[in-house]
Parts: sequence; structure tokens; C-alpha cells
Amino acid sequence: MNMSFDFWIWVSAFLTLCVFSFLYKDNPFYKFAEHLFVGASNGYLVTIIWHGSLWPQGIRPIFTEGNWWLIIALIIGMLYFTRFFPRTSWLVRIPIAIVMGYGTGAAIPATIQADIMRQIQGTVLTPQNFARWNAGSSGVIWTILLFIGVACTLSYFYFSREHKGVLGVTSRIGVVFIMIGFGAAFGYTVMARISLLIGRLQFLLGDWLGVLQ
Amino acid sequence: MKAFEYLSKIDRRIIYLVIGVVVILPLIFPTVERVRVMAPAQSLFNAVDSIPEDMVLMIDFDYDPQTMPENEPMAVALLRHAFKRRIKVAALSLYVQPLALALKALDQVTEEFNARAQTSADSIIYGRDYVLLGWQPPPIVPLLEMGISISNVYSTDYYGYRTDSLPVMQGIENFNDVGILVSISGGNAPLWWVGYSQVLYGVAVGAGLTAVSASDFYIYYQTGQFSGLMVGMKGAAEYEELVESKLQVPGERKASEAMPSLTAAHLAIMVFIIIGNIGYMMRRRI
Amino acid sequence: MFATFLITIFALAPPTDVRAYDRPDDGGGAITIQWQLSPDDELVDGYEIYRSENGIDFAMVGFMGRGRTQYNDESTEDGKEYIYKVASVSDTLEGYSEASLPAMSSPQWFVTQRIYLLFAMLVFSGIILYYIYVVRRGKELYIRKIAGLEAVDDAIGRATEMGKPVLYVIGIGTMSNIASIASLNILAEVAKKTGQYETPLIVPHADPIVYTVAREVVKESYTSIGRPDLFDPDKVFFVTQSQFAYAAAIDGIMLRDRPAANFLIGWFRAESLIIAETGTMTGAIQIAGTDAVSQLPFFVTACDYTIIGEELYAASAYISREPMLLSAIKGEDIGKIVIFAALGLASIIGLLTRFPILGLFD
Amino acid sequence: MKKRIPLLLVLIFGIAGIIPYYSQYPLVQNVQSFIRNDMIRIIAAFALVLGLGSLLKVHFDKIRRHRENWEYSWVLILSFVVTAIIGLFGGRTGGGMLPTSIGSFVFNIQVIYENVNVPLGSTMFALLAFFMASAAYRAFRARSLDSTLLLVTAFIVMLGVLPLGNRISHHLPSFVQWIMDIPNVASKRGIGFGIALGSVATALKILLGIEQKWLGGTR
Repeated sequence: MNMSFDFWIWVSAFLTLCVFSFLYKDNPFYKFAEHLFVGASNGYLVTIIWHGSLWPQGIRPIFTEGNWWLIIALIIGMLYFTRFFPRTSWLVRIPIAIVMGYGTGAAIPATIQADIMRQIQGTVLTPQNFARWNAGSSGVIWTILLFIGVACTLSYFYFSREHKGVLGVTSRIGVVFIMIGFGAAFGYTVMARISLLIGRLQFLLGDWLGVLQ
Repeated sequence: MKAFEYLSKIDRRIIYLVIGVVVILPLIFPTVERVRVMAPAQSLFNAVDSIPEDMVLMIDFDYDPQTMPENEPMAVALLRHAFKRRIKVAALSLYVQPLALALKALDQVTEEFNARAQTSADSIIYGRDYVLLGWQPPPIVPLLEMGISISNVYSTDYYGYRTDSLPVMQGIENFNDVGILVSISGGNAPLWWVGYSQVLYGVAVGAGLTAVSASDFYIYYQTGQFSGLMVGMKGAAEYEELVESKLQVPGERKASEAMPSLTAAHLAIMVFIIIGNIGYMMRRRI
Repeated sequence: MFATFLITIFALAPPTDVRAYDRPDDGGGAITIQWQLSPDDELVDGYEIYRSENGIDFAMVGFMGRGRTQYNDESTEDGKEYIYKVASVSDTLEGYSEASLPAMSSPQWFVTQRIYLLFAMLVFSGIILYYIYVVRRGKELYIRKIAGLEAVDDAIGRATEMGKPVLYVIGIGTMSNIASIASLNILAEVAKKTGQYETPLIVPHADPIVYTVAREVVKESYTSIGRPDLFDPDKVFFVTQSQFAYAAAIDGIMLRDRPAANFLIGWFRAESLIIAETGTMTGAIQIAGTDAVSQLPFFVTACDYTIIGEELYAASAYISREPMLLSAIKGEDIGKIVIFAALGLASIIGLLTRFPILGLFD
Repeated sequence: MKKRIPLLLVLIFGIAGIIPYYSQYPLVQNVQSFIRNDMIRIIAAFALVLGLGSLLKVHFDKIRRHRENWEYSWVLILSFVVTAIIGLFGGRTGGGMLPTSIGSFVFNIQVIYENVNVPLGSTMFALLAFFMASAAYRAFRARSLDSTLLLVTAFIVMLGVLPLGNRISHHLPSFVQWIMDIPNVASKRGIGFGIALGSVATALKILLGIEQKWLGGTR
């Protein structure tokens, strides 16, 4: 067992144990760790914003390339801070409108194409999609099963008619598909949560205590 | 019946202790497990392996400390693959927090290769073999602008050098020069690369996903929008297997080492659910 | 004639039918060259593409491997005419094709290939606007009752019989989460029902803004049933913004006040596990509802009833009858019918005819 | 005026966001590059700083009013100030005005991130494994046909992803892959259509000024 004598490894180990102490009960060590995390994250945020964006892209080009337009962009950006002064706080809507407007606009064609058109394309019953599974004749059955699953799940989320008659049957089948989908998500999420714990224990036992090979 | 009465009153902390021990033991006494590579990881490996000479592998680091244990092994395996095959790498991030983890992974793999390298030809040099482009807000700008000009968005890289002056970026102008973009993410970033960059410029996209969001991303793999997937720590272990068996790149395989513990923990959780349900059935029948 | 005969003995058969045209739907600066494969395609290493501005001296601009029949020359100047030749090449032999007709690259204003995408966007916007217009003119829009809402009524009934409080957890979402806003509408309904039976209603919060809005919602629900006196500021309160501390605080409330019905409706992340678990331990009826897809599997197994994703929006529209929500649900329902029809139609075309239907959706 | 300008701006820039999909004309592309690089990229940097401003304001109020746990707000503010100074003046990887190493002991922002943010962030989520185990024991019940189907599928997937699953039967991993490729894709695609339609509807209403909650949120 060759325990590490690096100062920073001991800091990491101490902070890891502070967070794990929450398992026993909420305590000062956990509260300290939680607040330290928020403080340090924002310290890093400010560093990267200045060195990565504001200085090299926003302020320096004004002097080096004489790009006067950036001054106006910087002023519009600073309007965000009017939010803290009640009298002028409506001005914050201008930068929000610009940034959010552009993003919202760009999202519409992207969502329609990637989340609707292409998904329809992947579900349509055609020989091309049958061959997509490269599983020979069973590819046909799988594509039909996929088609039924998509149609029934879609019918479950149809709200303009009672779930009776044909719609009752299709939404019932839809729930079966939904539950299998949730089961798959459940299984993978268990794997995800456990992996995060294993990662931390690999640090504590490996890098800190040196117990692992 | 009294047994189940007692079992259901067990204090929460005892369960924590049990799961802790179940995970620790296989780490201390590891058993080697061969990892079987499934289709999604194999197709991502093939896509990265077939990047032409004059194109780059673009890696979007989009994981923060919360999902690092799952995502970092993926990034390390992918970097080992690229550096071994001398594929040029352009790393970037759509958010601030992942940048430090991008640097951490890049430094780790560079040191691994340079420790073994004799000549400068087979060592990894910043600016010649890879570049860390850094971060520019908001995500929509790199997503749409890199189809026109990468150096427009990232005119200076993470270290402050002018991007278009770096040897690795010579001849690399926009998405047409990107062989494949792999987004290693704990969130929705891979969907944006597909929705914005792929819809507009047709760039090939691969993804390294945390297992939590994986089941929602398979719909994009089935349509071919994703060229390949690494799913959770298992996906990372598969890619590690491919990189070691196919390219003989040595290096610690964190994800594969975790497999025995993952097995033990999964079995424990299944046993917990079964016991819990037996107790529940008994109580409901009385 | 004789000369060409000689060439064919010592040279490779050239590719035929070489055509060059301005690449469509682009910003200009590119000409597409197409050709038929050379009869000797198996022997060939590939095809070299030659370009000339005057038809006499040709310079090589590109190379494509064996079996390929198209190349994009992206180094052209708009408005200038170019003539192309393609040569089939093996390591020693070459076979030059006839020169193509002159071609000129130019930018297009509109990407015609994406006409379907624009059409789909305009149609869907039309549907949404139609329903907003119709609802504003007061037309009654039918939405089916959501099964989850019956479960809500039963749960409140049970809590009233047992004389125990009802706990309403709105999650850690902010006002920008649609689930938080939908949950506020359902909270209004729950507050009215609990008010009628004078059952205490506890509403802990993790977001200061959502807290201030929720307080008004509960106060207004009590006054709308004529019981403003029922509002107790200690029952609707802000706990903390920290994810796990919020979950731990709710566990404390569950173990102390022993509510008989827990509503976990809104935006949740991983802390949902802790809350749902303690709720199961106290034996309360638990109704969950969220659009956080990653938490739904756990709610389904840990709670008695779960309102899944979009059902939450439909439930909130059903209760509030608010025009914006109603028109959204109806518009999206029509969208689902259109998708369903597209799936069916495309499948019929795809199965029965040779028409490349999938290309429509690229 | 306080409403009309923002709503007009959101419509103009919304349309600007839609255009690149439908035209690649050089003039249009240059305007798009200008909007993205010289406007949105600079303005958006301030949005992040705004979030930081409101965070510090909340914690200063907490300290001033001595609300519960106010002492820990000092930890937050001090750690922010220290890391910000080291980062801003020490440079992203050291080498700034402020020296970030004494002899062999290095403390630049990257080292701090790797040894403070990483352990705190990753351990915070590692707690979930424990909550998961406890919930598995005490909450995950096969209460109905639906939840039974869910748990059975979960068991198959949890076994199938393990090397152990491959040893039990080499069909198991392929069966799990089949579950992910067919039923899982079918249900997530069906749910996905609804979410996609909903987000497009919301986006359209924001651009057309029908949905105005984003205005109110800044009161």
C-alpha cells in the first residue's frame, strides 16, 4: 500500500470524504464542500470568460483590428447588468431578445428536420429500411414491429379523443412499448449511477491509498 | 413473516454500507473480464479509423466533473486511437466547465505517448498533432459558424495562439475538412451537432454518452444520424478493448477495470429489488 | 478514325458522356462534373479531372477512385466558363474523354432541396395560429380527461378520510421549465379540493421565484372557494436551492407530518429517488408527474400513478382551460395526425412503387 | 415601448436564425457570420456573468440578514474570489502576471480545478449510487402490470450489459441490443415526436410574440 504524499491528492481525498459524509447525515463538512464547489466553479467560469472570450474576441480586436462595431456589441452585452437596477431593468430584455431569438429561430428547422423528418424516414416501411438491420428476412419483421411501436406510442399521447375502441387498443399497446423503453432506461441508469461511484473509489483506493494494482 | 418485518425496517445506512463493500471488493481483488464489443462501439471505431489524411477528428468535450467517471475513459480511448493512427485532433467545448477536463485528458494521453516516443516523429506535439480550440459562447455560434470557417469562431486557441497559424489547422477550414465530430457528453450536445451542424453541413457525428441519456439517443443511431455510439462505462470498455486489441496501444483501462465491480453492484441491486418485492407481496396478501 | 483505333490498343478506354454543370443550391464557386464509368473500370486506378478556360491547355484539378462517377470542383470563379475532361488512369496508361460543354458556377438565393422543410414549418405554424385564433374567439376545445387526474382526486379523498395532510412537491425547476408551470396549474386544482375538505396542504419549494408564484396560486384557490382564511404561510414555504438538501428536507416533512398523499409533480433530477423512496416507506399514496424523461422510470416503479411527459401538459391544459395551453395541445394533436398520415402514406408508396420515398425526408 | 422593442427584436433575430437553412447565398452567409461572430458571441458572454452577479447578490443578502447557514456563504464568496484572482491574473495554465507556483508546488487554475472541482462534482453524483441502492430495496415495486414489465426489461438489460451476461449466454447481449434497437427506439421515437412538436410550437409562439413569459421573468 503506497499511499500518495502529494498535497493536492490529499486535498482531493479530503473533499471527496466531505461529500460522502452526507450519506451519514447532512453536516457542516458537506455544507462546506457544497458551497466551495459553487465558489470554485464560478471562479473558473470568470477566468475562462475573460481569457477565452471577452478579452481576445471582444476587447482586444477593438484596438488591434479597429473593429469599432464590437464597442456596440459590448454595450448591448452590458445591458444584462441593468437587471439589478429596478428603474432600467426592462433593458435586459434587449440582449435576451437577440441571443434567445436567434437560438429559438435556428431551433425550428433543426427540430423539424432532425427530430421529425429524419425520424419518419427511419420508420417508413420500405425495402431500404428492411435491409438497414442487415438481418436478412427478420429485418422485415423488425421494421414492422418498430412501425407498430411508433404508431401506438404516438396514439397514447393523442388527447383529442377518449382512449376507447381502436384508440383504446393502440394506446394500450403503446404503454407496453413505453414501459419496455423505460425498463431499458432504468437498466442503463443503474449502470450509470454505479459507474460514477466506482470512478470515485478508483481514485480513493488507487491514487490516494495506492491499494489497487 | 417477522423476518420480512425486520428486513423492511433496515436502516438506510446499512444498505449504503452493503453497496459500498460490494463495489470495493472487486476493485481490490480484480478479475480480468473479456469485454465483448457490440455494434455501436464498433461502427464508431470504424468511422474514426477511416478518417482521410487531409481531415481532422473533431472532439467536443461536453462533460463536467459530475459525469467524468463515465465520460473520461471514452475521451482517453478515443485520443489513444487518434494519436496512434496519426489522425489530427481538434478539441473544443460548447461550455466552460468541460474545458479543464479536455485539457486533463489531452495532457494525460500526450504524456503517455511522449513517454514511449523515441523520435519527434512518433511523439505528440501541441499545434502539430492536436489543437485545443477552447470555448466560445453561446453554443449556437460554433454549431452553425464552423460550417463556414472554424478560425472565424476560434480565432485564438486555448493557449492564446492564433489558430490559423498552427500546422495542424493548415488546410482545415470548415466542416468539409472534418472527418467525423465525436461529442463526448453528459447532456444533449450530441443532439445539437446532429440537429444544427449535420442538418446544415452534413458533417458526420458520433457520440460518447452517459448511460442515463443513452436510451433516448438510439433513435438517432437507428436512422444513421449518429455514425456510432459509446454508451456508458460499458461502451468505454468496448472502445478500450478495440484500441488495445486492434492497435496495441498500452495504457490503464479504467473502464475495463471497473467491470467486475459493476457486475457485483448490478447483482446486488437486483437482489435488493427482489427482496423488497417479496416483502411487498407478503404484506399485500395479508 | 484510324487514330482512335490505335489509341484503344495502347491506352485505357476513356470514361464517356462527361457533363459539367453549376452545383445546385450552393453559394456559388463550385461546378459538378459527372461521367459514365470507363469500360475498363476494373483495370483503372481512378479518374483524373482536367479543367481548361480556353479549351486548349488543360490542368488537373481533381482525382476520384475507381467506380466513382462524380466530382465537385470547388475552386471555380463565378461567372467564368470552364471546360472539363476526365481521364481514366492506371499507373502507366491513360484514356482521355471528350471535352464537356462549357459550364459556369453561380450562387443560388434559395436551397430548393429544402422546400419540404419550409413547407412543413409553414403548415405547422398555420395549424398553431389557427387554434390560437379559434380559442381566442371562445370556441370550446375538447381534451380527454387525463387518467392521472382521477388518481389525484382519489388520493385527496384518502388523505381527508385519514385526517392526514397532503404534500405537494413541485421539484427543483424554475419558471423557465414548462413542467414547473404545468405543476402550478395542477397545484391550483389540488388546493381547491383540499380547501373544500379543510385538509392541510404542505408545499415546500427549491426555487424562490416559483415559490412566490405558488404562494399566490394557493391563496387565490382558497379565496375562489370562499375560504381565504385557510391560507397558512407556514404551509407554503421556500426550503433551499441545493438539490440534495431540498430532498433531505422533504424526507423530514414526510417522516414528521406523515402526509397520506404525496404529489411529486414538476421538474426533477436525481434527487427524485430520495423523495419517492421515503414516501413509499411512509405508506402514502404517491402521484408523480414530470417531463424529465430520465426520472420517469423511477417514478413508475416507486409511485402509485405517474403522469408521463406530455400528459402533464395536457392535464394542466385540461384543468386551467387556458387558451394558450389548449391551442398548443390541439395544434400538436393535429401535428401527430399529420405525422401518422405521413408514416402511412410513405410506407404505402415505399412498398408498392419504386419511387425513392426516403429521399423526400433528407 | 418596453415590450414592443424586445418583441420586435426577438422576431427579427428569430427569422435571422431560420434563414441559414434556406439560403447559402454569399451575401446572406456574410451577414450571418457577422451576426454570429460579432454580435451574439460577444453579447452572450455577459449572460453568464449575469448569472454570477445574481448568485453573489443572493449570498451577500444571506450574510447580511444572517439567514440559516449564512456562514457557508462566506465559503462560497471567498473561494470564488480566490479562484477568480488566481485564474484571471495567473492565466489559464499559469504564466500570467501572478506567479502560480512556488518551487515545485504549482497552484494554477487548472490544478485547482482538477483537485477541487473534480472531486467535489464527481463525488456529489457518486452519492446517487447509494440512493439508488436504497431506493431499489425500499421503493421499486412491481405494483402493476406496467411496472412489472419495466422491471423485467430492466433486469434483462442490467444483466446483458455485463461481461457476466455474455458468459451466461452469448445471445443475451444481442437480445439487449435488440431491445435497445427496436422497442426502445419505437417508444422513444413516439415520445420524441410529441416533444418535438411541443418545442416547435413553443418556439413559434415566442417568435410571434404570443408567448411572452420570457419578458415577465425579468421583473
